[in-house]
This record gives sequence, structure tokens and C-alpha cells, in this order.
Amino acid sequence: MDSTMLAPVTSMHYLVLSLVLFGIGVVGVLTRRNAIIIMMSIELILNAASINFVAFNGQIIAAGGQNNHVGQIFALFIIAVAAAEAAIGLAIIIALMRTRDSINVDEIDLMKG
Amino acid sequence: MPLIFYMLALVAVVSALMVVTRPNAVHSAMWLVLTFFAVAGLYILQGAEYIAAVQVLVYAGGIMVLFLFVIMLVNLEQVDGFVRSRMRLSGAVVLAGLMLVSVGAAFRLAGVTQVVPLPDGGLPGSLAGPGEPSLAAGNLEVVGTILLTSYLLPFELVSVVLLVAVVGAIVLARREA
Amino acid sequence: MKLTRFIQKLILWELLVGMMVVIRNQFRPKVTVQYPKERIPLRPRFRGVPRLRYDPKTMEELCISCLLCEQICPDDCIAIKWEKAPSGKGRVLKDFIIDYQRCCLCGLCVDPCPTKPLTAIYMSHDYELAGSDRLDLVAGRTDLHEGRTVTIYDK
Amino acid sequence: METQMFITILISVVQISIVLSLVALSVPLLILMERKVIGFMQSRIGPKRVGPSGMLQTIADGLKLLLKEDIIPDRADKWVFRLAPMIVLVPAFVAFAVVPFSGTGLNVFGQRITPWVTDLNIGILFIIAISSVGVFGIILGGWASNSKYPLLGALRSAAQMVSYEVPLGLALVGGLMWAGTASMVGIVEAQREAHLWFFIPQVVGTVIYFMAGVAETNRAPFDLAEAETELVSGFHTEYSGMRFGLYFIAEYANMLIVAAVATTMFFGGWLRPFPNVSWLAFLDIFNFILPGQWGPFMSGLMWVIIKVSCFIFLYYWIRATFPRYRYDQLMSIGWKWLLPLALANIMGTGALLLWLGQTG
Amino acid sequence: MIAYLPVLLFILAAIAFGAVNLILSWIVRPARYDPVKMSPYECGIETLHDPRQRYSVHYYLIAVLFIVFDVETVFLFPWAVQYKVLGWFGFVEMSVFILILVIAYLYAWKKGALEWV
Amino acid sequence: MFRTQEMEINMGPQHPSTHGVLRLKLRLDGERVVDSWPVIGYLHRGIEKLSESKEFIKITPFTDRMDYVCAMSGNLAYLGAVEKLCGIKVPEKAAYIRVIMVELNRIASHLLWLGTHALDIGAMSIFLYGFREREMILDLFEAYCGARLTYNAFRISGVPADLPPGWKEECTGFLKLFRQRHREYEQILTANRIWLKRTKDVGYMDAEHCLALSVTGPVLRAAGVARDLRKDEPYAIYDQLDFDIPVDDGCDTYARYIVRMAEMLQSVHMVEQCLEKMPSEGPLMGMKGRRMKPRKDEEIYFAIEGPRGEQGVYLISDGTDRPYRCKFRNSSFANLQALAPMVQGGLVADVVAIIGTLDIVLGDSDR
Amino acid sequence: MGLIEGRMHPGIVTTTVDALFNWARKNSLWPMTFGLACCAIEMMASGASRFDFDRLGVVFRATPRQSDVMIVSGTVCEKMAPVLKRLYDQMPEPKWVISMGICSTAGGPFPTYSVVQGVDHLVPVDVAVAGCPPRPEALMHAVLRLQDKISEMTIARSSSSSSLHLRA
Repeated sequence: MDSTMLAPVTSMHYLVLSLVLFGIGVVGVLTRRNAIIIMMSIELILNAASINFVAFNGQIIAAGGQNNHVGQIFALFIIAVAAAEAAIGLAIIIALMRTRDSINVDEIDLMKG
Repeated sequence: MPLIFYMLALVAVVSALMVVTRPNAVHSAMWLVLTFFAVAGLYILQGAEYIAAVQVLVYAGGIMVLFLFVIMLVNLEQVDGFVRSRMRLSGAVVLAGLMLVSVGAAFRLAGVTQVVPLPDGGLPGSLAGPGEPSLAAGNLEVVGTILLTSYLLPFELVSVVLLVAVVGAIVLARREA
Repeated sequence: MKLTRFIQKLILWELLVGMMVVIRNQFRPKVTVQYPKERIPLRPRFRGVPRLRYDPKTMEELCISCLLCEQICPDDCIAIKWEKAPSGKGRVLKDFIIDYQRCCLCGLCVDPCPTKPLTAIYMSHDYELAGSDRLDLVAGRTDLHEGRTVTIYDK
Repeated sequence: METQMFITILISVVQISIVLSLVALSVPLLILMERKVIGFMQSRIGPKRVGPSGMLQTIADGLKLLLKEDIIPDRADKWVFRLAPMIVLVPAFVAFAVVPFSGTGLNVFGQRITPWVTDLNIGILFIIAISSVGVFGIILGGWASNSKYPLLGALRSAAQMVSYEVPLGLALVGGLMWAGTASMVGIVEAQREAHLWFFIPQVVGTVIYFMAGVAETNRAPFDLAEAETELVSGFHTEYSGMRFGLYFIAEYANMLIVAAVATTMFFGGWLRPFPNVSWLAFLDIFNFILPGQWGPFMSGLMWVIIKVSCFIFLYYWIRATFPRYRYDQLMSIGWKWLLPLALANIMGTGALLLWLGQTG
Repeated sequence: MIAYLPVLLFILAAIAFGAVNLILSWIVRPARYDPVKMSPYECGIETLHDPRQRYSVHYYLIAVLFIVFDVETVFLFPWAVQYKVLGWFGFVEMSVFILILVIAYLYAWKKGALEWV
Repeated sequence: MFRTQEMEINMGPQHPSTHGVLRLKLRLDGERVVDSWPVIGYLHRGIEKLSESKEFIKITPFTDRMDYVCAMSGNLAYLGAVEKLCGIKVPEKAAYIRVIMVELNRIASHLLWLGTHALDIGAMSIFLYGFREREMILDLFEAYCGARLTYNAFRISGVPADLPPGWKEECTGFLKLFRQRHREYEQILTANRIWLKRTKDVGYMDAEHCLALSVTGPVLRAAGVARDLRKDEPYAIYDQLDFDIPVDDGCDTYARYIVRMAEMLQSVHMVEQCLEKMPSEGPLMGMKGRRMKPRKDEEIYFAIEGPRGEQGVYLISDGTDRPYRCKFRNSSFANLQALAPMVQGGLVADVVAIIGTLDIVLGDSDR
Repeated sequence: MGLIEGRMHPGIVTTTVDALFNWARKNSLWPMTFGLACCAIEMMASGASRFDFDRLGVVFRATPRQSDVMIVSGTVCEKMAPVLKRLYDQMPEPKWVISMGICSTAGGPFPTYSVVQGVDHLVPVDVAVAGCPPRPEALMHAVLRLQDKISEMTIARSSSSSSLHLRA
């Protein structure tokens, strides 16, 4: 086993992971045409953010702030907001589907009418 | 424990990649569930058990059900292949890469180099027998107390956000076509 | 009165009554007859598949080949082969076939049977009629007298 | 350090194997008992001929399912179809990780072996979270079949399960307020300290929990997902052989989980009735029969098994008696009755605790 | 978080349980392909239409309500656990929280999102 | 409202709750039934055509197999028609025995209805309880005529045999037990809130529509019309019996349930009276010999009140011993016409309840 | 073909395995709820308390996918024939057919234009029962016969006479 594999996990590891997830999410948002999959990519991005918050929170705890869980609170709020966001976002998709009969974001070009 | 971290990270990244590459929305959704599980595992690794449970309960068990319902509701034949153009894809990848580099640079600039090993990262140090709560007060209790005292206002606002979500969803989804 | 109704509704009274009926049945004796081991006693008039019988005293063929049963059978499942008796009077039964594949066990064939006091054809108490092939179900004269050979399970 | 770690893992593995095999073995038993009990309620005797008085009936059924051809319809989404039963099965089993089967552990070779696989700080939440994933197996199973009845069944079932998950969770909140902890072991300990089963102050919560639990596990009178007379077999109509078997096992494992959580949360887990009345101590009979540590362990196990069995019996009894709700009625019961009632129960419990001065 | 190690092991064991069953079955079961056998079942009649059609928006609305109350439940758990500590303060703040969601609930009720069809 | 695609789904011919081989094409909007087409003929056996080539006596077994749930009524309707055609008088004792059998069969048929209807709605035990009591009736039948389901129990002009010894006592014992068991069924279902929810206002059809579709039997009586051939056009010895016609004006599934439950008790009452009033001696057959001499070019219609409604037989004779035309007016076919309007706008689960409440027998409607 | 079926030479192993497999198969015969006509009522009666099919391990399943045996209970009409065939085809292997009553066995009392004169024209019948309708005991007897037949199945290569399919 590689010795780096056994090196303690630091918050940097989490940040990198979060970045990668974030990047994948961005790629998803930019390349997919299916609005639902775009929504899923957005969820990925939100998750990446949550990972960051929790990781930083871990750093605070490691630095001695035993009962400081502010990062986790933020992650909690992100999840709550994500729920609301999913509800509304998907409602919009349904509304689009109804008016345009399509969820292809290329075809939904509201400004052009 | 690092091993578990790498395993979970690998699962998260691979399944996230699957999410954005699968042509079938249902498959994407399933991979996304797996991502959520991996992320929940990562939360647990950091001692954030409550967030992990919420992640599974709300994200995996709730939001994804909503996604599945909508996929079935809309039920389109697989709307797209993966990419519209190679250019667009490479653009996206370049953009994501740039972002990655720039955020990394930002870390450097901000001096976040003094990374501390995370508390539960080094497992043997915090070894506790099964059955004994590993955190003195318990993550659920601690988070609960903070949430309900220091973060009272955002907490109440969450309910307002949820109220808005319900109203918005009903208005949007039920409007006569 | 109204209050009692309300309380009854609140504590799911009628559901509990139904549940009590069910649990009462749990303690009643079971009506199950464990077939291969036990058998339900058949009533004397039970109509299994039709069969032929000998005269119990003389052990002679009772059937006089009058063909009445063949005529009345609504399914045409009876076939009788006969020839003139050597004595010139009456007929001699050559073969008697009942196709159990067709017989609907209506018992009409027994009504006109003229032999007295016992009818030559009678509704037996055989009901275990399974065969591995449908042609197993065609009963010839021997089968009709002695019964078809079927595997009887008793445990 | 390393050896300690190794031993810990080893103990876990032993515990997991025991619990898993216990659950896996109790499922055939549950099915057999269901057929027997419901048979008795219907004036018949149920399985009788396979093995001594029918004891091996479900074993034969299981083996037969193993031997059956596994049909994956051509139009089905093959991988999702294959995966769906596992998605139902795994959460149903994993939830047992936090169920305490007895109060006191055993010391074997100087190692303490707890009668639960692990005791999580978020115990109840863990069970709810894990079970909430099971709904995917059903919805995906129905969707992947690409056939009308399974699809209808899956949608119904998924909507039903998510609807009843809310009252289920909310009904537990009342008990948690009394317990002050979400750990499964902690909840029972809290009941010991409070000298009462939380069933007593939480009658409403218990009833809501049980009703929601019945609905969550798709059992009569809420068994609309597989309502034979309407949707043939609901979401698993297209499933055959062992995959269907896995769905079947998961259903019964879920029943056990609901019963086990109810036992822990409201009926004092491994505690005997009236744990504070000392002259009732004789009820813990194993304390007097078995020596040393085995006594309390077996007594606790006995009480857990008895309580869970009572719940399971209730499941059967209800199934034998009642007609089935219609879909819209089911939803309206969940949303219009159980949900407000559960919220009221929470507020009422809050007020009661304040009035009793139990709060700090 | 050593307490979660058994959970991980348990998940692996449960997957193994299912997998072993399926693999065993794969070894012993017969398999004969037949196009009719692999066609979807619909009471013995040949299916004409694709079953994957659009379904009622009600399922979506139910899921939205579920998510909202799921989040509420999730927030209620730490509150319930800490209730004895929080006391009056906790009671009031949760009353407000629940009240706001009850408004959402009543709105949904009023708009008929709870009526099935 | 977001328009859902309507889905066409087949219910049956193989479906646990279509009571045989009824096929129902449903068009669903979500769970709501937009439209429905019952498709029948999966059990068309050509009985009417077959009858034209058979002597009158040979047709009796076919009548058993049309409405196999109440074969006695089928026998009685057909034989009554033949007797009317040939002007044969049935001896009083035979008429009593026939009425006893038919009424017992009505109980058995209603028990089967109760069981399957309740099972369709999900109540499991009542199905088995119903069958348990039905078995006792079948035992009585087996003791009398030797068959459990397809009796062929009567002959033209009478009955072939007297009641066997001990039969009366067995029957009285059964009736006593049955009253008690009937109360149990009511305890399980009548007030049960789930049952009420599943049956009240489900499958509504008022008297006007029932009459327009020529729906008869309990379905019509549950719509408030006290039409019962046993009272309106008495046959056999019904005019000598004292009984009520249970009527309910709920017009829904629950009302039909109430009516049928009450009918079972009425039948018990009738059988009790018959057993009491039946002459102990007397001829059993009104005709010697077997040759039928119907008048030429005679057309007759004779109907009785079967468990499912008017069960009529229409015979045309050409003077031979075979019918020129034999047409069965069966209640299931007529009642089936009510299915489509009843399920309209209901939910899928209601379809099941409505098929159950109509109590159709496919052999009866397809013939 | 399955992985092990028909790949082994008959021997001690196959005999033991066969014994186990056949024990499971024969003791867990799940028929499809598939009532056609009069016999269906007697089939229901067989499942009811007095006869209690559950004793033999016979449980009715609503879908062909989960059933092992098809009890053709009643007259098979021409219109029903394709449906019946399709349902049989949709059952998973191994599967069996019991033809209950004379109608399904041979058309019974209905030699008419609309009735299939024997369900063996459509699907391979393993056990045929006479009777119109057969008593529930007769159906049970047929199930016991079928169990005997199943006991002779083998996974061994030489297809013994009562392996899965005899007649097509």
C-alpha cells in the first residue's frame, strides 16, 4: 500500500474532493440538455459546498473549538434549502414541460419567445 | 481510516461522473443516490453524524424520490445524448479545470497550507469501544443545541423557505395549462 | 347516546369487534379435513364417475345392453358394443366404454336403467380421477367393473 | 493498538453474522407463522405436510424460488431490474445494526460483546434514514419492469411510503422528547429511569407509529402496493424466482424492524413490565435459571422477542380481519389524520413535559 | 467514528447476503429464452401501448409535501432530544416553526393537493 | 391541471378479481377510470346452440353449467319452462323440495358473493368463513342429489328422489348455526369503517338507470325497487310462504351488501317454513315415462328469481322432443351492462368492488 | 439452459441434489389464480378452510411470474386459448399444468364450435383430472400425482423420461 494512502486525512483532502465534485457538477450543468439532469448536477454542486463546510468545521474542531459546529449547521441549511430548491426547480420543469412539451434546455429559450 | 476516506471519495467521484454522463435520467438519479451515500459516509468520517443522517434522509430518501417522480411524470424519451458538441464539452472541462486551479491558487494565496489532520481522521487515537458514544455530548445533541439557540433565526427562516417551496410548487404545478 | 357513539368511533370499537370475531374463530375447532390422511365421508347418494356392477349374488353381468343409458347421456360419453345372444333372446354385452373425459357426472344414465332391483350402471364413489394422460381417463369394461387403478395417497 | 482494532472488528463481524442470520432465519419463521396463525383464524390449519407439522414449508418455498427461472422482460431496464430487489433488501437488513436485542452484554474471552451491533448516537434517525432508501427499490423495480401493473403499483407504493414516512417520523418525536436521546439503547435506559414504558404517555404516538408502520411495510389494510385483487401483484408483478424472494424477505424484515423500533421506543425494549416494581422480578425467569451473565442476557432477549412477536401477531390479526383501504382514502388518512395528529401529539407532549416540570 | 464501522460492515454483509442468494440461484436455476415469456405481463393480453407514460402531477405534489415535512422531521429530532434542556424556549420556537409549516400544509390542503384525483 | 396521458390497461381475462374470465379494458387517468369496456365471450361455450340438438331432458345438465354458482336455480328455471311448455303439473311435495334447494342455493350463492366481494376489497377471513358455511350447504346438496356444484337435481315434472333420512334435521341444524354465523359476518363488515368507506357511494346506480339497463335482482332492489319474481309472479309454492323482499334505497355497493345479507336471512326463514309445511307423503314426479309431447310452434318464456336476478328461459318448440330454439335470459349478462356506467369516474379499486357487487358469473353471461 | 442443469452425469451427487431440489419443488407448488368456469369454484373451495390447500404448500399467486403450476380450471374457449397460451409462456421454468375437469381435458360436454377440445392442444398437460367439476379432493389428488411426477425430475444429463418437458 502506498504510504501516502496512510497519511492522515486533512481538510485539504476534503477540499480537493469537493472541488472535483464541484467541477463534475459544472460540467454536467454545461453539457447536458435534459433539465432534470441539470438539476441533478446542481445538487452535486450543492453537495460539494456542503462537504467544504463540514470539512472546515472539522478543522475548527481540530483546532480546539470542540463545540463549534457552525459548519455543520451550514450544511444542514444547505440541505434544507436544497430541498426547497428541488421542489421549486422541478415544479418549473413541470411547468415548462406543460407549456413547451419539452425539457430540453436548448429548446427552452424564453427570451426569444 | 484514510483508506475508507479514499474509498468513499472514489465512490463519490465515480458516481458523480456517472450522474453527468448517463443518458438515462433514471440511471443518473441512481448514481446520484450513490454519491449522496458516499458523501454521507464522508460526513460520518468527520463526526458529523447528524448531517449524514439528514443527508441520507432528505437527499437520498426525499429529494431523489421527488426527482424520480418528476422523471416519470415528464417521461420523455431520453432527451439527449451526452454532449451537443465536442467543443462545448471541452469548453466545460476547461472551465472546470480552470476553476479547480484558481480555487487551489486561492487556497495558496489565503495561506490555507497549515492543514490540520481532522479529529477522527486518525482512527486509532480516538478508538472507543462499540456502544460507547465516541463524542462526549453526542453530535445530535450538540448540533441541536447550537441550531436551536445560536442559529434560531435561520432555523425559523427554514420553515418560511419550506412554506414558500410548497406554495411555489403548488402554484407552478397546478396552474391550468 | 351520541357520546357513546363518539367514544366507540374514537376507540375503533367496531374494528375491535371484528377482530374479536376473528380471534374467536381461532379457538373454534378447525373444519379442515386433512385429505390424503383423512377423508370426508361421502354421502350415499354421492355421484362419482359411473360404473357397472355385477349381480351381487350370481356375479353375472347385470347390463342387458338396452342402450337406454347411451341414449340419454347428454355428453354421448357411453359406448356399448353388443351382439345378439346365442339363444336368440336378449343381447350379450361385448364391451362397455365410458369416456370419463366427457362424462359430466349428471347421473341421468342411472335413471332409465331397467335392471331391477339394482341398476347395472351406477354412480360410484370414485372421485380420485387424475391421470397423467387424458387417454387414461377412458374406462373400458374391466375398469368399469373393477374401478380404474389410481394411486391412492394415504399419508 | 492494531490487535485491539482487529479484535473490535472481529467482534463486530461475529455480532453482524449473528444478527444477520437471526433475521434471515426469522423471516421464514415469520412467513410460516403468518400462514399458520392466519390459517387458525380462518378455521384451517395452514402448512402441515412439509417437515414435522409443516415446519419446513417456507424453507421449501425459499429453495424453490432459488430454483426458479429468473425472468427479466425484454423491455425491462435490465440493470435497474436486477438491482432493485437489492435496494429494498439491504436497508431492511442494515436497520438491524442498531436494534438492541437485550440489555446486558456478554463477556467472552475477556471481550465485552454487546447485544447490539452498534449503538449510534442517532440511532432512531439512522433507522428512519436507512429505511427511507427502501422506497427506491420499489419505485425502480416497478419502473424497470416496463409493464403497466408494476408501474402503477410502484407509483402507488412509493407515494404511500413517502406519505407515511412523515407521520412515522413525527410519531417517534414524541417518544424522543421523553427519552432525551436518540440512541436506541439510551431510549430503553431512559424508560428504566423514568420507571415507565413510553407507551403510557405516548398512546397516540404509538397508535400513529403502528399505523404508519403498517403502511410503510405495505401490509394489510394498507397493502395497496401489492393489492392482489387490483394490481395483480403490484410492483413485483414481473419479478420471478429469487429476486421476488428478496422482495419477500425484505418485506418481512421491514415488519420486524417496525416491531423492533416500537418495542424499543414505546414498550421498554428488554425491560420487563413495570421495571420498577420489584416483586415482579420473577418475570425475568432466566435470571434464576441461567448462571451469571447469561441470565440477564436471556431475560432481556426473551422480553424483546415476546414484545416483537406481539406486534407481529397484531400484524397478522389485522391482516386477517380488515378490508383494504382505497388509494385516495389511504392518502387522506395519512395526510389529513395521522399528520395533524402526530403534530398535535408533539405539541401535547411538549406541553405535558413542561407541566410536569421535566424540563430544565 | 468507530461506532459506524459495524454499520459499514453490516451494509457489506447485507449486500453479500443478497448477492450470495442471487448467485446461488444463478447457478441452479434453469433458463430458457422465449420471446413471449419475456414480454410484459398484462393479464394474458398482448400489450399495445408503452406503459411509461405521463403520470398524475399528484405524485409530484405529494413528494413535495413529503420533502417539506421530512425536513421538518429532521429538524424536530435534535429539538426533541434536547427538549428537556431547552424547556419553554424550545416549546415556543418549535411552535413557531411548526405553525409556519402548518400554514403550508393548510395551503396545500386548501388547494386540493391532498385530494387524490 | 397538468394533463396526464391516459393509459389503457387490461384487467383480465386472467386477473384475481374479475370473477372468471371477464376482460375489462380500462382507460385510466392516473387512478381514475375515464372509460371502460367490458369484453366478454371468453367463456362462450355455445350452450344455446348445443341445446337445439338435444332432447329436453338432456339440456338440464347444461343449465347447471351456465350459472354454476346457483345451478339449482338454473335447473328450476329451465325445468319450469319445459313444464310450462308441455303443461305438466309438478306435485306439491316436489315443488317444496325444489324451493328448499333453490333457497339453500341462494344462500350458498350469496355466501360466495360475500366471500369473493370481501376478498376483492381485501377482507380475507370472511372469504374463508363464507366458504366454510357454504361447504355445509354443499354437504346438504351432496346428501340430497349427490353433487356439490353441478347438481342436475330436478327432473322434468318433479324431483327424482325424496329427501334422504336425517336430511331435515341436518338442514335445521345448519340453519340455526347459519343465523349465528350471519351475525358474525355482520360484526366483521357491516359497521366496519373501512368497509363503509370502500362501499358507500361506490358504484352508484339509481332505479331509473337500473330499469333502463334491465338490471334485476339485488342490484335493482338496492336501488329501491321491490321487484322480486317470487312475490310478483309467484311460481312453485312461493305464494304459500311468508317472506319479505329486502329493499334499500342506497343505490350503492353498500346497499347491495345490505340487501343480499338480508336476503340470506329471508332464505333461511323460507327454508324453515318449507321444512315445516312440506307434506311428508306424496308423489315426486308429475309425469310417467320420458317422452315429451310439447305443442307445435309454441313459444313460452318462464322466469324465476335467481340469486342474481331474473333468470328466464325462452323456448320455442316445433313439436319434437327437442327445442327449436332455447334462449336463456341470464341475469349476469344484463347486470354486466351496468358495469361500465358504474365504474365511470371511479378509481381502479372501485372497479374491483363494483365487479364484486354486481356478482356476475361469466358462465352465465357468456353461456 | 441453466448452469448445472443437464451438465452432469447421473451419479450419487445428482441423486442427492435431485432429491433436495425436487423436495423443494414439489412441496411449494404455487398455482396461478386462473379460474375459467365451474371448476374455478371448486378450486376456490380447495383453497378454503375445509380442504385447505395451504397444507400442501399450495398458495395461489396472482401473476404467472411467480407461479409454478397452472391449474386450467374450466372450459377453454377459442377466444381464451391465446390468452392461456400466453400466460403459460410467461411462467418461469420449471412449470407444470394440471388440467382440472373434463372441459379443459377434452372439451367436456361442449363439443361446440367455440370450445377447445382439450387444453393439451395448447400447453403440455402433466396431470389431467376427470370430473365435472372434480371434488376438491380430486384436485388435491392431482396435486399429489404431480408431486410424484416432480420427484422424478433430474439435473443429470441423460434426460429421464419426466424431465421438464415431455410433450410440446
